Amino acid sequence: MADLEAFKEEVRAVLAERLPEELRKGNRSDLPHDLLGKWIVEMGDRGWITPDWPTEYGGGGLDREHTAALKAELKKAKAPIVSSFGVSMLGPTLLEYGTEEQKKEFLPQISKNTVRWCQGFSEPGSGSDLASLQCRAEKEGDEYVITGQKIWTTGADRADWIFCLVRTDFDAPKHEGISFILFPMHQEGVKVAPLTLIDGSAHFSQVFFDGARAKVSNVVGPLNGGWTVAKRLLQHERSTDGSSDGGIGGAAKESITDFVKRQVGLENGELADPTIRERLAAHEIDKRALSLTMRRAVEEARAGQRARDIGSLGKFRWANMVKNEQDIAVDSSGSQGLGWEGPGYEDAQIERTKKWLITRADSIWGGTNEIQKNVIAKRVLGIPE
Amino acid sequence: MADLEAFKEEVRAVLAERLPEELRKGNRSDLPHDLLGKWIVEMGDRGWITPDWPTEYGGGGLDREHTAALKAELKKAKAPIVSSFGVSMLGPTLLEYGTEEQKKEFLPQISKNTVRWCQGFSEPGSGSDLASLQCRAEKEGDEYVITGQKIWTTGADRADWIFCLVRTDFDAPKHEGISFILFPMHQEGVKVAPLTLIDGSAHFSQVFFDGARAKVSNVVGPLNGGWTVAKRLLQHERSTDGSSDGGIGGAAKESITDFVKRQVGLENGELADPTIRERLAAHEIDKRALSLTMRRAVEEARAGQRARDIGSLGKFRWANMVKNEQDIAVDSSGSQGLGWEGPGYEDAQIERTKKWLITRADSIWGGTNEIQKNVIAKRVLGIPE
Amino acid sequence: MAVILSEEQLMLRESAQTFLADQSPVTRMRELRDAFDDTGYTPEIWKQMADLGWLGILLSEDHGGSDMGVADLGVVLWECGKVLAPEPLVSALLLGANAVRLSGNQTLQKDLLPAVAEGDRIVALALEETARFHPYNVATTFSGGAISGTKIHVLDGHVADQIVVVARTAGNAGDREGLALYLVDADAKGVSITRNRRMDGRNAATVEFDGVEVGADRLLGDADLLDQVIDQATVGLASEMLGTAEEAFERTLQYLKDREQFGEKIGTFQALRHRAAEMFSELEFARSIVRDALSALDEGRADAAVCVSAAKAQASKASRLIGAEAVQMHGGTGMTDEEEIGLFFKRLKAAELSLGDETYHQRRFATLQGY
Amino acid sequence: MAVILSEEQLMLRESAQTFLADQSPVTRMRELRDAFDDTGYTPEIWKQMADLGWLGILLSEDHGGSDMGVADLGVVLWECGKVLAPEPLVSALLLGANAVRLSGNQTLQKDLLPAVAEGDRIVALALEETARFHPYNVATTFSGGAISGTKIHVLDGHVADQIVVVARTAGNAGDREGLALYLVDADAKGVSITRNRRMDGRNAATVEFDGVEVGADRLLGDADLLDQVIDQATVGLASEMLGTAEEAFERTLQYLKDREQFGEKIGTFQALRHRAAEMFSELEFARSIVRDALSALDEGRADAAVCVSAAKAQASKASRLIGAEAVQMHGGTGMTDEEEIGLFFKRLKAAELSLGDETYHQRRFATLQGY
Repeated sequence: MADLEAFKEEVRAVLAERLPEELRKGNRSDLPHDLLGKWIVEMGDRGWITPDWPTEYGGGGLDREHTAALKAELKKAKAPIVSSFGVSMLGPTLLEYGTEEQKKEFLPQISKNTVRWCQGFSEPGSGSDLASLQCRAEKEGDEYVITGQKIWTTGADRADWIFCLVRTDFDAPKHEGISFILFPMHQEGVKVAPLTLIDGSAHFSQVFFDGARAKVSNVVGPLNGGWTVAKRLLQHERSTDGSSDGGIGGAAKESITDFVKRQVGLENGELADPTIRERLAAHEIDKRALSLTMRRAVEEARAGQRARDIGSLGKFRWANMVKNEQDIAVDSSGSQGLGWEGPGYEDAQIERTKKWLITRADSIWGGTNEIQKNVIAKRVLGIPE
Repeated sequence: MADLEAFKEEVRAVLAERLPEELRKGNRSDLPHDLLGKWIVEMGDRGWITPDWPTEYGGGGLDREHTAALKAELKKAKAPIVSSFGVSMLGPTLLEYGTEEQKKEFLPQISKNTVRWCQGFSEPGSGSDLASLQCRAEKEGDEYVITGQKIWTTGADRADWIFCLVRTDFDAPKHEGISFILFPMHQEGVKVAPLTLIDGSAHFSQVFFDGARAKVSNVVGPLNGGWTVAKRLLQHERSTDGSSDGGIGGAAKESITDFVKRQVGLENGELADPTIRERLAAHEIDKRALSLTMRRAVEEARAGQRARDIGSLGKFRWANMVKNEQDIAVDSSGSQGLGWEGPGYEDAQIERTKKWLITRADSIWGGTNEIQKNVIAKRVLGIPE
Repeated sequence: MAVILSEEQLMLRESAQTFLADQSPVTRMRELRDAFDDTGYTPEIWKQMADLGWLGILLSEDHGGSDMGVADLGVVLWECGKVLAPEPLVSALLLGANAVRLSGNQTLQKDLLPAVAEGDRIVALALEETARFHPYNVATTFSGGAISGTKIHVLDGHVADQIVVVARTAGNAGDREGLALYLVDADAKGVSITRNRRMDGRNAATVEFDGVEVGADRLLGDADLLDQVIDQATVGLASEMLGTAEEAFERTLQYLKDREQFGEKIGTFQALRHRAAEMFSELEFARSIVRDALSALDEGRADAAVCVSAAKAQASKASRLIGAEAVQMHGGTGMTDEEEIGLFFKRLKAAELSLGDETYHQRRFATLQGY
Repeated sequence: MAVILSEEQLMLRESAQTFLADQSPVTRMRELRDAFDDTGYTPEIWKQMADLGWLGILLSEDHGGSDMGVADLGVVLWECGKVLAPEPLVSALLLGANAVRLSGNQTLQKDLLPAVAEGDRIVALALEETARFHPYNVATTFSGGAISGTKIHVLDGHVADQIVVVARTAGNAGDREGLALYLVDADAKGVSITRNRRMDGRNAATVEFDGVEVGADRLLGDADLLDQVIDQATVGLASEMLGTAEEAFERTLQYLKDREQFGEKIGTFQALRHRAAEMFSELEFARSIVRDALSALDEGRADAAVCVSAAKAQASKASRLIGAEAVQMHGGTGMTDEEEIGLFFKRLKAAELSLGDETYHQRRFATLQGY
C-alpha cells in the first residue's frame, strides 16, 4: 500500500484537478445536478465511494488508515459525500454474509452508486418486537413469492431494490423462521404508498407486497438465519445514528437559546419569563452533561477504565433532551407556537412546531425509551429479571 | 330505643353535669390527668366508649342513629375522645369473629378502657407482602409458643396485650398458614425496643418474641384462617386513616402558605422567588383537586353515577401531595431548612424539617405508591396482567 | 357546589353523545382539516347545534335561549372535546357573543343574541396582541371615535360576522385600567382579516384595525367585563380539553389492552401500568376541579376566579401528560397522521397554550391568593 | 479537558479507598452524630488526612503542600462522600483556607497555610446572612477598622481557629461591589460563636461580630476572590455529593437485587427497573459534568464559572432524585434510623441546599450565558 503521505498528496491533487468549485459545499440538497452526477461517476470509478471494500467488488481496496486519510481529505475539500443504504448497511453485510455470486452481482453496483436500495424490516404489527414480523415468503420453484406489508421504509419510492426480512418458516420460533432476502422493487406485486406523519412530512413509505418475487439465490446468509444477519446490519446502522442533536430531521436553523430570546424577550439581561429561563438553563445543562458523558465513555474505554456501558442511557436521554428542547421552544412562543403554515407565523416558529411534532418519534424509533431502560436495568445494572 | 331528640337531650344533660370545664378542649395531650381518668371511667360505665357495641359486652347498645347523635353531642361539647386499637380495630373484629368466651373476656375491658392493646402484624422481612410473615407459633399442650419479631408496633411499650399474626402451619401456602392470636405483653419471652425513625422520633417499637406464650383458646377465627381476619381488621383501620392532610403526624402549626411567605418574603405582593411561588401554587391546586376528587367520589356513589373507584388514586396522590408540601417548605428555607434542633433555627423550621423526613413514609406505609398503582392498573383500569 | 352532574346535565350529556356519535366522528374533523375550505367547520352541524338549543344555553329566554348555566354548556363542550368537533363554541359563544350577553348594552343584545341562538351570527373576540397570553397587554387604541391596532390569535376570526374588540382608551399596554370593549362589524371599513392556520386543524385570524370608526352605542364594557368573559371561556375550554384528554386516555388504555409485543399485551408491562395510573389520576383531578370551577361561575362564588385558574392549570397539566404518553404508548403508529391519536395530541397542545398555559394560571392563582 | 481520571488520580483514589474503608466506615459518622462531642469530627482522622497529604493538595510546596489541583482534591472528596466522612474538608480547606491561599496576602499565607497542611489549623468562612444562598447578600460592615454583623451557616464554624469574614466597605446588601474579605481570629474580642446542629449530623455556626477590630494587614481580597473561593468549594461539594449519591445508588441497587416481596426480588418489577435506569442516567450525567467542572477550574478555562453552576445544578438534581428513590425503594426499612440509607438521604439534602440549590445554579448559569 502506498505511503500515507504520498497517498494524501495524490488525493489532494485529484481533488484540486477534478472537483469543481460549485460542489465544494459539503452535503447540500441544492448542488448542481449534472456536475454532481459526473462527480459521483468519477468517485465510483476511483473506488472512493466504498474505499475500504476490495477492488474486485468495485471498492478502493484501502486499509483503515488510508480510508480515514481519504475521508479526511474529502471532508477538508468539502466534497459532497455519497451515503446510501447500500454503502452503509447492505454492502458491509454482504461482504460478511453474501455468497461470491451475490457479492459480484450487487457490490459493484453499490460502489458505483448505480442501484438504489431500501430496507424492508419494520411492519405495522411488529414495532419494538421486530422479530414478530409476519411478511411471508413462500417457495415456488427457484423463487420466493412474497406477501405482506412493510412500513417506515425510507426512500422506497426511489429505490430499485430492497433488502427485506421475510418469514420463511411459519412453524419455527419467531426468531428462527426469518430470512434476509433481496429483490427488485420494480415489479408487479410491489406497491409503494407514502406515509404521512404527524408533522405533515412524508419521508417514509409503506410498501405492500402481493405476490412479489425474489430469486431463491438472493437469500443472504442461511435460510431462516436472517435474524442474525439483520442484527449485524443494524449494528452498522447504529454506528451512524444519533450524530445530530436536533432530533429526527436535524438541528433547527436557529439555536434554541436565540430562538427563545426572540420569543420571550430579555429584561435586564434576563429572559422575561423566569420559568422559561430556568427550563432553558436546565436543558442546556442537560445537553452539556449528555455530550460530556458520551465523550467520557469513549475516553474511559480508550483508557481501559472499567465503567458501565452508557449506550442505552445515551439513547433515551438524548431523545428526552431533543423533545424537551422543542417543548421549550413551542411553550416560549405561546399561541404562536401553534401554527401549521403561514401566513401569521414566523418560519422559525413553524419549523419549531413541526420539529416539536416529529421529535416525539425520537423516543420511539431506534429502540423506544422503554426498551433502553429495560436494557439498562438488565445488562448495564445487572438486575436479574 | 329512646326517641332521638329525647336521647340527645339526655346526653346534653349528662355532659352539662358531669363533664368538667377543664376537659372541654377536644383531644389534647395536656389535659389534667386525674380528671381525664375519672371521665374515662364515667364514659366506660355509660357504655359511651363503645356506644354501638351490645350492652352485654360493655357497650352502649345504641343503633347507628343514636351512636351518631351521641358522637355529635360529645364533639359539640369538645369532650375528649377515647380512641384505641381495642376500640377501633380489635373490638369490631372480635364482634365478628370471636368466640362467645373471647367476647366476654376481652370486649368489656376494651369498653371500659382498662386494658391497652397493640398490633403485631408487620415484620422486618415482610413489608408490602405482609402474608410472607415468619413469626412462628408452635403448639405445646393448650398453649402456643411464639418466636419471632414484629416491627412498627405502635404503643407496644405501654400495651398490656397484643393481637398478633403468627404462622401456625409452616408447610401451607403463605396466606393459609397464618393465625390471628391474642396474648399478654407482660410475660417473659416478650421484649420491646423503641424504633427510632429518620426524624428522630420513636412512636413505634420493635417487639421480640422468644418463647412467649398464648392460650390456644385465644386464636381468633379459624386456625390458619388469620389472613381473612386480619384483612377485615385492616378495613376498620383504613376507615380511620388519612383524615389529616399533614401526613404522618398531622398538619403543621402554621399553614404552608404562611410559612413560605415568611421564609421567602413578598415583593410587590408576590413571593420573592418565582420558582417557589409556582411550586406553592401548583401544590395548592393539587390539594384542591384531591379534596374535590374525594368529595366527588362520595357524591357520585351516593347519586349512583357509575365511576371508577378512586380509593387507591387518593392514597398515592395524597402521599405525593403531603411530601411535596414539605419539599417546598424545606427548599424555601434554604440552609435554615437543614436544622435538627436549636439554637439557630425557628421552631417552625425544625418542625417542617422533621415533617419533611417523616412524611417520606406516607408513600410507604399503608400500601406503598407502587402497590396503589398496581391496584389502579388492575382493578380500576382493568388492564389484564 | 356541584362536583357531579345533575339529572338535567346527565340528559344533556346523553343527547350530546347521541348526536355527536351520529353526526360527528373524528373523521369529520380530519376531512375539514384536509379540505381547508372557507369555514373550517360544518355550517350544517352548527345549525343542528342551534336546533338542539346548545347555542342558546347561556342566553335568556327573551333572546331565544334557555337561560341555563356555564356548567351546562361545559357538559356539551366536554362531549365535543371527545370527538374533536371544530365548531366555534368557545370562540363564538363563550368569547364573542358572551361579551355582548354579559354587557349592559341591551340594544346590541336584542339585535344580536337571537341570531346567535339561531346559529346565524358568529361573533369573535379580538383581544391578544402578543405571542403569549396576557389579557391586559393591549396597545390597540380607541381614540377620536376610531380603533387602530393589530390583533392576533382571534379564534375563528376568519368566519366572524362581528368582532368584539378590546381597545385602550387610556394607560399603557399591561394596565388593567383604560380598557374598553366595542362591537365592530367584520366588514366595516378599515378592518382586514387574515386567516391563520393552526396545527390542530383549527383557525385563528390576524385582524388589523386601521382607524375603524365605532359609535359610542357599540360600547360593551371595560376590564370587569373582559375578566368575566375570559373566565367563562377559560373554563369552557378546560371542559373541552377534559373531553379530549379523556378520550385520548381511553384510547390509549384500549391500546395497552390490545397491542402485543414480545408475545404479551403491552399493558402487562408494569412500567406502563404505573404510568397509566398516573395519567388516570391527573385526569380525575382535572375532572373534579373543572366541574368545581364551572359551578363556581354559575353560583357567582367569591373565589370563582381562583377556581378558574386552578381548573385551567390542572387541565393543562393533565393534557400535557396524557398527550405525551398517548403518543409514546402508541409507538410508531402514533407518529402517523393516519392514526387519530395524533389529532388529539395536537388539539390538547393547542388548548393548553390558549387562554393562558399552566404557568400563567399558576401565577394568576398565586396572585389571587395573595402571594 | 479531562473527563476521566489520570493515572495519578486513580492511585489517589485507591489510596483514599483503602484508608477510608479501614478507618472510616459509615458507623463512625453515626457515632459522632450521637455523641455530639465538641468537634463533630475525629481529630485523629483529620491528622491522618494531613499525613496522607490531603490537606495540602492545593497548597504550594513552600507552604507544605503538593501543588496539585482542585480535581485531585475532588477525587478525595468523592471517596469521602461515599462513607459520609464528616471532616471539614469543604468548609476548612475549600472555603476557609482557600481564601487565604488564593489571596495576595503572602504574610498570612506563610503564617497560616503550613499549619493548615499539618492539620493544626481550622479556618472557616463566614459569608451567608440569609436563609437561602446569595453570596452578595452581605450587610455586615467593615467600617473604622472594625467588623460588625451576624453570619449564619458558617460551616464548621464551631471548631474554627480563624475565620474569613466577608464584610462590606461600601454599597448595600446584594451589591457585588464593596465586599472585602478579612481574616479574623475566632477568639478575638467581639466574636461570639453559637454552634448550630444540622440534620445530616454536621454542624454550622452563627457567628456574631460586634465591633471586632481588624488590621489592614488582615485583608485578603474582594468579590473576585470570593467568587473564586465559592466556585472551587462548590465543585468540591459537588464531588462529595457525587460520592454520596453514588453510594446511595449502589446500595439501593443491591437492595433491589436482594429484597424479596411476593416471592420475587423487587428488582424484577419493571416500574422499579425503569426508575433505576433513570437514577443511573442522572448519576452518570452528574459524574461527567462534575469532572468537567473540576478540570475547567484547574485549567483556568474562561467558562469555568458556567461549568461550576452546571455541575452543582446537575449534582443537586441527581441527589434529589437518588435520595428520594433510595428511601422509597428501601420501603419501611429506609424510614428507620438504624438503616444507613437515611444518613445518605439527609446528607444529600444538606449538600443540595448548601452553596446554592439547583434553581440558584440554573439561574446563575443563565445569567452567565447571557439570558
